[in-house]
Amino acid sequence: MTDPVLVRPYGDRRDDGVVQLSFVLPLPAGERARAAAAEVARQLGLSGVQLAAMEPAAEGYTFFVLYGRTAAAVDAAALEVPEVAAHRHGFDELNEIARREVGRRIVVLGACTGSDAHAVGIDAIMNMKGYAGDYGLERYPVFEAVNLGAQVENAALARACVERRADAVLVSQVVTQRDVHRENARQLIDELERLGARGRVIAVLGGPRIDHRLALELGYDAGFGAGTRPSEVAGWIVGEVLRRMGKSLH
Amino acid sequence: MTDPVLVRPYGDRRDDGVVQLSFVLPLPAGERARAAAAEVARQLGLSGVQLAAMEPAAEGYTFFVLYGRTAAAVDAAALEVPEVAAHRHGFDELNEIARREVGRRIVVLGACTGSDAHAVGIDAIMNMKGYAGDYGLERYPVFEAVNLGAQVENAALARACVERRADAVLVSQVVTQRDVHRENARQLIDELERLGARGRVIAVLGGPRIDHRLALELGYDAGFGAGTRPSEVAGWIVGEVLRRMGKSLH
Amino acid sequence: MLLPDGRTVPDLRLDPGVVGRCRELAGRVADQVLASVQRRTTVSIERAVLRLLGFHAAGPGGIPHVNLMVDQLHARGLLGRGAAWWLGYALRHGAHDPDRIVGLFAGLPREPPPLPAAEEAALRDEVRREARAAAGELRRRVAERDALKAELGTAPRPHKYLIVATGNVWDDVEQARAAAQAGADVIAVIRSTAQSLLDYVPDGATTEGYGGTWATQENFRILREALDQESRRLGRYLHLTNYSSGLCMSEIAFAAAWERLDMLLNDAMYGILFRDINMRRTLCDQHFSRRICAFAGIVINTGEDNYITTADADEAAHTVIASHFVNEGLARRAGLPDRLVGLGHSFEIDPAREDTIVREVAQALLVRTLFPEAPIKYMPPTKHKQGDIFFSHAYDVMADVVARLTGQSIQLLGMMTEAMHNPLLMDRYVALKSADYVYRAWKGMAGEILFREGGAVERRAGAVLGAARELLEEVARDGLPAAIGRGRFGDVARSETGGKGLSGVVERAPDYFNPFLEILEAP
Amino acid sequence: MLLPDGRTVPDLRLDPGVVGRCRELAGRVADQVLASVQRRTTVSIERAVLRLLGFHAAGPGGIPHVNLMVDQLHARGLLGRGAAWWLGYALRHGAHDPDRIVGLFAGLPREPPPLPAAEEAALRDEVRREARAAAGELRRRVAERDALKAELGTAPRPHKYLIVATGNVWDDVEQARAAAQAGADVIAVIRSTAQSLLDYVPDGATTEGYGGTWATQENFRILREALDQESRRLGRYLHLTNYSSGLCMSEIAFAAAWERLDMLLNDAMYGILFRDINMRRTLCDQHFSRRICAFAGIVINTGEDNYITTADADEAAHTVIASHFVNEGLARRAGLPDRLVGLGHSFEIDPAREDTIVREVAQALLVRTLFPEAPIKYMPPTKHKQGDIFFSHAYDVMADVVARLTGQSIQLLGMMTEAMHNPLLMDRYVALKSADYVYRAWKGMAGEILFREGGAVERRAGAVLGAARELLEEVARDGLPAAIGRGRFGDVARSETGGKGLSGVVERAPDYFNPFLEILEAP
Ligand code: B12
Ligand code: B12
Ligand SMILES: Cc1ncc(COP(=O)(O)O)c(C=O)c1O
Ligand SMILES: Cc1ncc(COP(=O)(O)O)c(C=O)c1O
Repeated sequence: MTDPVLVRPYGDRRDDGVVQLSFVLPLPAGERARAAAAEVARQLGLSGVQLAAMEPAAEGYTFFVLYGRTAAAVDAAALEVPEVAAHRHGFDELNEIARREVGRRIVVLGACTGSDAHAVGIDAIMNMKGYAGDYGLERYPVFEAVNLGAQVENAALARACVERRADAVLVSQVVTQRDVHRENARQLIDELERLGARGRVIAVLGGPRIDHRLALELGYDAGFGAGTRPSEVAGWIVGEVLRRMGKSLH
Repeated sequence: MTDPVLVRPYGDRRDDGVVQLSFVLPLPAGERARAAAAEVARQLGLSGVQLAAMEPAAEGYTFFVLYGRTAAAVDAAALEVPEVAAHRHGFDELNEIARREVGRRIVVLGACTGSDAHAVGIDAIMNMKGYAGDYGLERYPVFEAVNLGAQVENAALARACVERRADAVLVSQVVTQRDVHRENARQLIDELERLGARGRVIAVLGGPRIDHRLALELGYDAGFGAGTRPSEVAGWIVGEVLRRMGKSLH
Repeated sequence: MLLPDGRTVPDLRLDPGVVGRCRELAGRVADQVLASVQRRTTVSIERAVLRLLGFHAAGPGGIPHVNLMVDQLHARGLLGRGAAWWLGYALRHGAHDPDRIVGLFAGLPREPPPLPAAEEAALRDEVRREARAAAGELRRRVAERDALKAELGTAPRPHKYLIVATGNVWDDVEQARAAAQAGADVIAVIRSTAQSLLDYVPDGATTEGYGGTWATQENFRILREALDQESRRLGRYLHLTNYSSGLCMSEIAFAAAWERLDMLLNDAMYGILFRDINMRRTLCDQHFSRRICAFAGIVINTGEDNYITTADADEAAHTVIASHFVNEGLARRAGLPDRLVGLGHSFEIDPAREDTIVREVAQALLVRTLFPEAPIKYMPPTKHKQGDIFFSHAYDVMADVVARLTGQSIQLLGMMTEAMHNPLLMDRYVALKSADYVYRAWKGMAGEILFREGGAVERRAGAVLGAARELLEEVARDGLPAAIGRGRFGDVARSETGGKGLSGVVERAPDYFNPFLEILEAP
Repeated sequence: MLLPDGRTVPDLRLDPGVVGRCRELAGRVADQVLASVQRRTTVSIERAVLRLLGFHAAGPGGIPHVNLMVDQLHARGLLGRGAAWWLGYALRHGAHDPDRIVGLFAGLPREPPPLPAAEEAALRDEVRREARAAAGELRRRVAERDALKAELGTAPRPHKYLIVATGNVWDDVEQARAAAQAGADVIAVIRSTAQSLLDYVPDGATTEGYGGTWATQENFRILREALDQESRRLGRYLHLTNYSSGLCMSEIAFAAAWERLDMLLNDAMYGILFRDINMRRTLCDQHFSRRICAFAGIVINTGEDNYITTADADEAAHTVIASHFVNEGLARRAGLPDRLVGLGHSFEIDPAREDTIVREVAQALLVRTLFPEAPIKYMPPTKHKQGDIFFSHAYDVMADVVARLTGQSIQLLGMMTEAMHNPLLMDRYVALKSADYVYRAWKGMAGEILFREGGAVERRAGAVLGAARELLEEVARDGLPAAIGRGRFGDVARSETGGKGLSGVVERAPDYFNPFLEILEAP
């Protein structure tokens, strides 16, 4: 995409700007609350606001649903979109390329870190049986993949990276309330830096509320979000290892 | 309410400003669409935006659900809230007051006007059997209530108001697409003015997307929205008739 | 019970004596209606005949040629002989293009002298030839539609029926494609608010409707073309439907048949009750429109669901069933086989009440059981919808469950914004995704369930059927007009000579000529 | 089947031989566990004993007094005799306040000389008196709760269970009240992410948890007080629940009992599988915590629903049932009557599959039928939830339907934002409104439905039960630790000596003294 494309939300007719909104205000339902909700919508820059619902959700709390038109318009072509370069290779093909080009097994450690005990996501990426019909990293001959499980402390994980000379570390973060995932994620990078190992390890962050942009911001080399398939991660790691060897994966 | 009360949307914790949003963008799902949705949210002034869903709703169309925090805050006490003065009187009591104070039957015409064929709303207000356990205007001895039904032309309705010396005219407008209700509603007022009768008739507008503010804007004396009960309308009309007689309904 | 499409639904024990009696009574009602219908014609029927004979276009100012022609004949009291006859007359006077024909009609005396017998026969022959040719072309177009349907196949039942109503035909195309891509099987383009009371069919592609898009032949063509394309791309036949209803019922039936639509909303009483259209007018129009549907293999969708948007769904449940029997009787008499009679009903009981599912299931299963061959159309909740879209969505999903459990054939999917506005693109997407989930999740459940003998489901179904029989006794005794006059259907009362469009009803002359009726009525 | 609360659910034919065999095998498993439990105590059990004896507070830095005391004893290898014995020792040495006691413990030698028999007896008598007094006070508090419950009454089943998890106890109060006003019957305050692995119970009112609020006795008190108030205002008893789980299982059970909570999440295996807590530790802790629950009339909620968030719900359905039998066996052996054993299960089959409702109904009805007296807790979908909140809501509503159809006792309401964040105020409102609708709409339906003999529902239930029996045969033969070691539950494998907290397990000395166990175990 290079031509400018100005897009706006589309409800009934092209570019009508229609969006749906819901929220709770700490006010009892009534005309005053209705006016307050309309004012919130106005502050959001909406016009043609239709109040669909105003319901007493509890004493002193009112639930609103509304529709309105926003003037927001985005030049989609002009957006800067950091994307994880996707390499589409089959399982055998990838193993073959890596065996040939890397010439050794790639060591990958995985863990769900800090207080986070959600192992299912990292298991989906790492474990033999894989996810959604896709093999996990443990199944790839080219990877020496070790899944350390959940609630792994960042300091311990950083040490393990050094001890096992890991090429890559895969970190899962699922709990995000009050940005606990940011703290957890950053801590590992700090620990790796403290051990002088950050440069030697490819750091990958994943989880349902993670995206590539956020991962970069937190000091990682790549980020993967909801619905990631193990093969995408495998491909990306091989590509990155090759890149660091001055080669490239086609 | 007179003390200033600054309210903000409330999700998890007081004043967190959390709102939910959904819309469609005319873009295929992907990283670019994700960034475009985030940009729409930014233009709405949201921060801490969490993309809950990005789903291909059709080719070239993506459905988004997201949560974010708005800085919008409303001083609820300072809002100007035009309210339909509510008179709470029982059926017998209201009839008794009106009999005594007005001294004659109040003539009320009702109709759903223009191309609008939705009779159920005006029926709910006018007809004997009423609505939600509340009697309709036809049941009140004090009203001479005539329901003209649906798809009544504005010119014909204005003429009927003059011919029957109507005290009040009740207009229902249900279809609102592309603001057809505004046009329809205004037309009646124009017709009444053309006949020099606007001043003599109390004009009331109602319908699920109507509120008092809108009714005033369209030149009516009052507006009633979704879930209106016949007794509210009856009480208001009697009050307004008395007010015009220089009396008042307590 | 095993349905013809291979699905199983829970058995519902009904008294076959009562069922038989209902059908017999409805047959009597239909016969009475038919007797009166066969004495009359209407401006709309005659315009439809002219449309069939090739006059599809409009003159300057957008007034359709057929209106100009028929109005001239009607003004002169000549319509009783049939517009086709007069067209033949014009042709034999060398008038072929619409303007000339209109001019010729305008010059006719009020009581033209009779033709010589040979000329009369020649005229009729000529028009019959034209009619046969037109019917042949129509048959060819329908066959084309059926071939595409056979080639691509259709989705399993229930077919997901989605409404498109932007008011602008080009946006409709966009939204119809999107709906199809998201899983719709049937696209219904809703027409603009005021159209049903227009005594003409607007012309050409339109972009400015209110609450819907004008139903025009060109709009039909545009949508069908888009859906043909989309059907091929998706490898699944997409149905298109619109409204054969209002003052131009039969003309729209023609336009729809010609443009290869698959279904039409077409009810015996809808226009009478909800548009205050004169009943003689509508009953005539519906018969001719149904003849066209029968010829063109168009499924009709009746409108009983509407009764319980004005009447209470619990109390008026039997009126829906009674009307089904009448609609069936009338449809059969218009030559429609049961497989084209898509009786309509709906999930409309006030959700504030208790045990609504027992009664909704009883009602939906009753309809299914009484009319096993009919492609029943099930409508979602509308009347009690509120603006809380989350609740509204949950409520729709319950209708999806009942539709699936009771083996409905076509399901109109509810919109979470029903109480708000015409559906947005995302509203349809949300509805389709959840309906697909429900269909998948409840797939085999209907075959697992038996309802307790003498239990609440069975009792409710029996009671509704019994009340329908009583109503039908009254209607058969006093006639349909009298029953409508008492507000028996939808709580709306209408008189036989009230309402719009009565002036467009004409007694057929003894020499009434309608070559299409001859073709359509041929066994 | 008629449930004890008067509701009817569809009958499910099961082989009584298989059911009996399952119970017998699970009894054997429970006996094995019990034998090992009865040889040991843990730091948490001993801290709970001290809490029961009145040491509820914390010292400077927030370290609870009971931790300071028990750590001293444990460090010296003295815990095998029981903390109560040492407390008696301290009391008889004139140490009454926590600081003095800790100081005294810190001065104890590793092998203190035996006491004269009379002093030994006097010491035990004194502590027993204290314990009886404390138990009396606890009984009084529980009676107070029960009186309020009896006075106000509770809502009909299923009880609507809503989660509150702001992290800040004051926001929790606000949100709990709001949920109650919107119709919740049970408020569950979720605790902060990391708490289960803390080997102490934090102290006081807290405002800074992650993904939940710290479980502290003061937070319990604050919430219960708010709910008492709200119960009176709404005229309906509101239940409060929290987690007796993690390394402080039994201490939390004590705090909950004291603060008059109504239910506790309490599972035999949850901590082992999902928190990697050592199994010896957890099995000991759960037994003592259940003794407290039995004494205080607290309903336990087991955690089998969690197994199918890591394992596949279709494939692992039988592990849920097998674990129910084991949890039941262990609960009965801890003195819990069936009416306090709230076995947990859930609606978790992948919604992308077909005919999930047949299997969900079979599973839910199987649990209901196997444990008719138990206040079964039904959990909504979580694992396959996605961010599309509209779909998510529809999916939850389906769980509401199954809950209602299968007569569940407590239903945790799903949140449309499950895949996103801890519930917002409006998420709960939306869930409650729809659940109320479903309960109302489907009220009597469960009494109307029979499932086809030999049909899919019956076959599925039979197959799951059969597989559960096979698994129980293995567990009874090889022991629970071996089965867990093979990853039989939740696809998670743990070893008997792995995991956190093993160092807190202590062999009971021959003269182990626990006056509460004596009271709790008294018939
Ligand atoms: C299963 C589950 C649990 C299980 C976890 C079992 C286990 N061993 O993992 C149990 C029941 C134990 C549990 C407990 C809790 N949970 Co939980 N849980 C979930 C649930 C239902 C599903 C998560 C899951 O397994 N998804 C399936 C996997 C396959 O998806 P995924 O994690 O997104 O992973 C994919 C991608 O994200 C990506 N990915 C993930 N990690 C990585 C890493 C890398 C390197 C890469 C490349 C990719 C990648 O690839 C995966 C495959 O596509 C979610 C709700 C939901 N539906 O999301 C809540 C949820 C995550 N839990 C939540 C909470 C709060 C908790 C608790 C803290 C509650 C409490 N206070 O007790 C506890 C404690 C957990 C703890 N200490 O962390 C919240 C988090 C809220 C937030 N945003 O902060 C959620 C969202 C529920 C909610 N709405 O409240 N939970
Ligand atoms: C029933 C119904 C019909 C029935 C109408 C039967 C009849 N005789 O009235 C039928 C099936 C015929 C119908 C047809 C159409 N309908 Co319609 N219909 C509805 C439906 C389902 C319910 C409306 C209703 O009866 N509500 C119950 C009454 C009691 O509520 P109410 O009208 O809000 O009235 C209350 C208050 O508003 C107030 N009130 C109302 N009027 C007045 C007047 C006064 C003076 C006062 C004081 C108070 C007052 O008091 C009443 C009691 O509390 C709504 C969807 C919905 N759930 O809202 C769609 C809806 C109104 N219809 C709609 C449309 C588009 C149509 C059609 C135009 C579709 C088409 N193109 O064919 C047609 C044509 C109708 C026409 N020409 O106007 C749209 C309107 C969209 C919009 N906002 O513009 C809606 C919202 C559905 C949708 N989402 O698409 N419809
Ligand atoms: C049978 C039938 N005809 C017609 C209509 C509405 O169309 P119109 O008012 O445009 O005739 C409906 C409404 O749904 C209907 O059910
Ligand atoms: C039985 C049981 N205990 C405990 C928990 C979670 O709590 P925690 O991890 O704080 O022990 C759960 C989770 O839902 C559970 O089901």
